[in-house]
Amino acid sequence: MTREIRVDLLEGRMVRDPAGRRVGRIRELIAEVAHPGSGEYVVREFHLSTGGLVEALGGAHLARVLTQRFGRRPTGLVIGWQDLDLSDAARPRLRRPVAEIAPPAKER
Amino acid sequence: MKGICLVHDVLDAQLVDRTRQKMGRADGLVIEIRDGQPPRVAAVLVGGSILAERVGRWMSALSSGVLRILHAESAVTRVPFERVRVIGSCVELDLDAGTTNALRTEKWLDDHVVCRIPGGAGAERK
Amino acid sequence: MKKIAEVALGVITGIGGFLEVGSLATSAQGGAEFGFQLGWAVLLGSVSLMVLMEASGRLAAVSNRTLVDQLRERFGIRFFLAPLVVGLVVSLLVLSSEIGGVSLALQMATGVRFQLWALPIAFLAWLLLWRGTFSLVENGAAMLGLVSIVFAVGAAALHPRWTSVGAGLLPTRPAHDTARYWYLAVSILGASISPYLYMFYSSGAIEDGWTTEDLWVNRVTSALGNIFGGGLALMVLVVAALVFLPRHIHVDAYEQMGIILTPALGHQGFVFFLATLGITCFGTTLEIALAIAYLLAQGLGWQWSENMRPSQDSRFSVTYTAVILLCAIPILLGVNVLGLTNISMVLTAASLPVTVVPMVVLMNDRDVMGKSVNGLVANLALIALAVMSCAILLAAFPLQLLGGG
Amino acid sequence: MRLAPLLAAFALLGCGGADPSKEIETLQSWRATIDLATDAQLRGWVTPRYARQLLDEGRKAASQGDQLGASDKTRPAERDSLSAAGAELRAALGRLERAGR
Repeated sequence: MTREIRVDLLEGRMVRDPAGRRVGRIRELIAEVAHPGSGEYVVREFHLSTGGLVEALGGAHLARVLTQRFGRRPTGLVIGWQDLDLSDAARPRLRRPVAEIAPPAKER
Repeated sequence: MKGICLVHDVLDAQLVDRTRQKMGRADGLVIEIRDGQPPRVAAVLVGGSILAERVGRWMSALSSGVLRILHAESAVTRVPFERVRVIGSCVELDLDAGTTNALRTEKWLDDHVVCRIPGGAGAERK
Repeated sequence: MKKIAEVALGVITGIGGFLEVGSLATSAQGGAEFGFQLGWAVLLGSVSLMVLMEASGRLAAVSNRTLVDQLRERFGIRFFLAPLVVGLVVSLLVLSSEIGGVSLALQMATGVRFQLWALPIAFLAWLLLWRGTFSLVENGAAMLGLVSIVFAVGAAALHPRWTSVGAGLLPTRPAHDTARYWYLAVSILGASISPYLYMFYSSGAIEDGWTTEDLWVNRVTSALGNIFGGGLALMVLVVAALVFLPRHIHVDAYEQMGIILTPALGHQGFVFFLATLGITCFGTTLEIALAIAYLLAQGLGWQWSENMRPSQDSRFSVTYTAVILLCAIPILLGVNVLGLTNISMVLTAASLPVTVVPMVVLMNDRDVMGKSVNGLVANLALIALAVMSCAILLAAFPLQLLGGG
Repeated sequence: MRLAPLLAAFALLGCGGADPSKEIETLQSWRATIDLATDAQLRGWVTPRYARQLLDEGRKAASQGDQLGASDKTRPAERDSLSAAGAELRAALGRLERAGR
C-alpha cells in the first residue's frame, strides 16, 4: 500500500514522541539513490530541529545558516526513515522514544 | 549524486528544461510512503495552487475563489523525480517545457497579448 | 579597456540613477526646513545604499542568482511572501510618483495639466521597454540623467560656507519641530535606500553576465556611483537651504521647485531643473517597472530578460506593461504627487528590514558565497544597517503621524 | 489589493486636523514663493506659462487659508493673523499677475 505526502507541507510540522511530547519540527529530508545506478531516490533521514524564535520567523534556512556561521550546527535530531510514523502526515510521530533513537546530530 | 537535501536543494529551486528554458519553481515535492520500505521521492510539483496551499489555508481559499470567478482551473505540473538531471543552482529536468502544463499561461499570454502588439513576436534576441 | 568602460558606465549609472523624484523632493524639503542640518541623512542614505548595492552585486556575480532568487530559494515561499508583497506595494507607489514627476515637469514646461501627460509618458516608457534592451535602458537613462549635475553647479554658484555644509554631515538635534525633523530624515533615507534599486542592480549583474572577475567592477561602481549620486542629492539640499530656508519657503508642491535654481543660474536654472526632474524620473520609471517585473518573474521562476523578445518571456513583458499602466492611473486621476512621493518614501524606508535582514544571512552563507562571504567590515556595516532598518520600521508610522503634515 | 486601504489610512494620518499656526506658515511660505517667482518673471528667468501655474497654486493656498479663517473653531487672534497672512499672499499674487502682463 502506498500513499503520497507533500514534502513542502511536511516541512515545519511538529513531531511528537510516542508519549505525545514535542520533539522538534521537521526541517530537512535527506534522500539518497535507492540502488546504485538507479535513478530512484528514497528518503533516508528526517532532520528535526528544536525550533527557536529565529526558526519560527525565518524558517529552517535562516536558522541553519545563522548557526552554521555563528555557532556551528543547530541543536537537532536525525531520525531514520523507519523511526518516523507518517500514517497521519499532519501529526508525525516517532515510533520509539527519543532516548532509544540515535544520538544527537553530529557536526558535519 | 550523494545525499540530497530535499528542502534545501530542491524545494523552491528554479526549474529549467533541457534547453535551459525557465519553467517555474519547485513549488511542491511529493514523496511516496510505502510499507516497510523507505519513502520514495516521487515528483516535483509546479503550480500556483500548490504554492497557495503552502502559504496557508486562507491563501488557498482565496486563490481557488479567484480561479472560480475566472472560470479557470489551476494548472499543476507534475514532473516525475526520475526526470531530474542536475541539482545545482537550478534544477535541470530532462524534458521539453513546451510539452508540459508549466508554460500554459506564458503561451496563452504570448498568443493572445504579446503577438498582437507590434514588436512582440520573434524568437531572436533584441 | 572594456572593463574601464564598464566602470565608467557604472559610475554614470550611479550619478544619473541616484536623483529621482524621491530624493529631489525630500532633499529639497529637508534643506528648506532645516538648512544643512539634515546632510547626515543624505550621507547615511548613500553609504547604506553603497553597502547594499555592493552586497547584492557580489551575491549575483558569485552565485549567478539574483537577490530575489536567493530570497525565495533560501527562505522558502512563506518567508518570501513578505519581500514580495512589500516590495510590490512600495515599488508600485514609487513608480506612480515617478510618472507623476515626469508629468509635472512637462506641465511646468508646457502649461498642459499633468494629468494629461500620464498616459503618453506611460506609453513611451512601455515602448522603450518593449523594443529596447537592458543596456539601452540602463545606459540611456544614466547618460541623460547626467543633466542633474546642474545641482552641483547651482550649489557652487551660491557660494555656501562649505564648513557649515560639512558640519551638517554629523547628526545633531534639531532646534525646532523634532518630529518633522526625524520624519524628513526617514524620508531622505527611504529616498536613497530603495529596495528596487538593489534588486534592479543584482538583476542587472545577471543581465550583463557578471562573474567573480567582475567583483572589482562591482566594488568601484557601487562606491563611486553612490559617492557622486549622494553628493548630488546633498547639493539639492544645499541649494534648498540657501534659496528656500532664508525666505521661509516650505516645499508644499512640486510647482514651487521650478524656481529653486533660478537665483543661482537664472533662466538656465529653470530649464535645467525641469530637464532634471523630467529625465531622471523617466529613467527611474523604466528601472522600477523592470524591477517589479524582475521581482515577480524571479520569485515565481518565469523566464525573464529585458534582452529577449517579449514573445520569449511573455509573462515578464506583460507584467511591466500592466504595471506601468496601473501606476499611470493615480496620476491620470490627479492625485497629489508630492503627497504620494512623501508617503512612498516613508513606506520604502519602513520596508527595508524584509530585504536587509535576510541579506545578512545570505552574505554569510559559504554555500552561496564561497570565498566571497562578507568580511568583518562588510558584516558590521550590513548588521548595523539591518538594525537601523528595524529601528526605522518602528519609527516610521509614528513619525508619519506626527511629522507628516 | 491591500494598497487602497493602506493609502487611505496614510492619507488620514497625513492630513490630520488643520492647525492655524501651520496654516499661517504655509501662507507665508507661498507668499515668499510668489515673490521669488515675480522676481524671476521680471528678469525673464521663468516662462509666463510657469508663472501662471504658480499663480493658480498660490490662489489655492490662499483660499484654503480663508476657509480655515472662517471656521468657528479658529480663535479670534489666530483668525486675525490668518487674514493678515492671506492678505499679504494676495498682494504678492497681484504683483506676480501684473509682472506677467
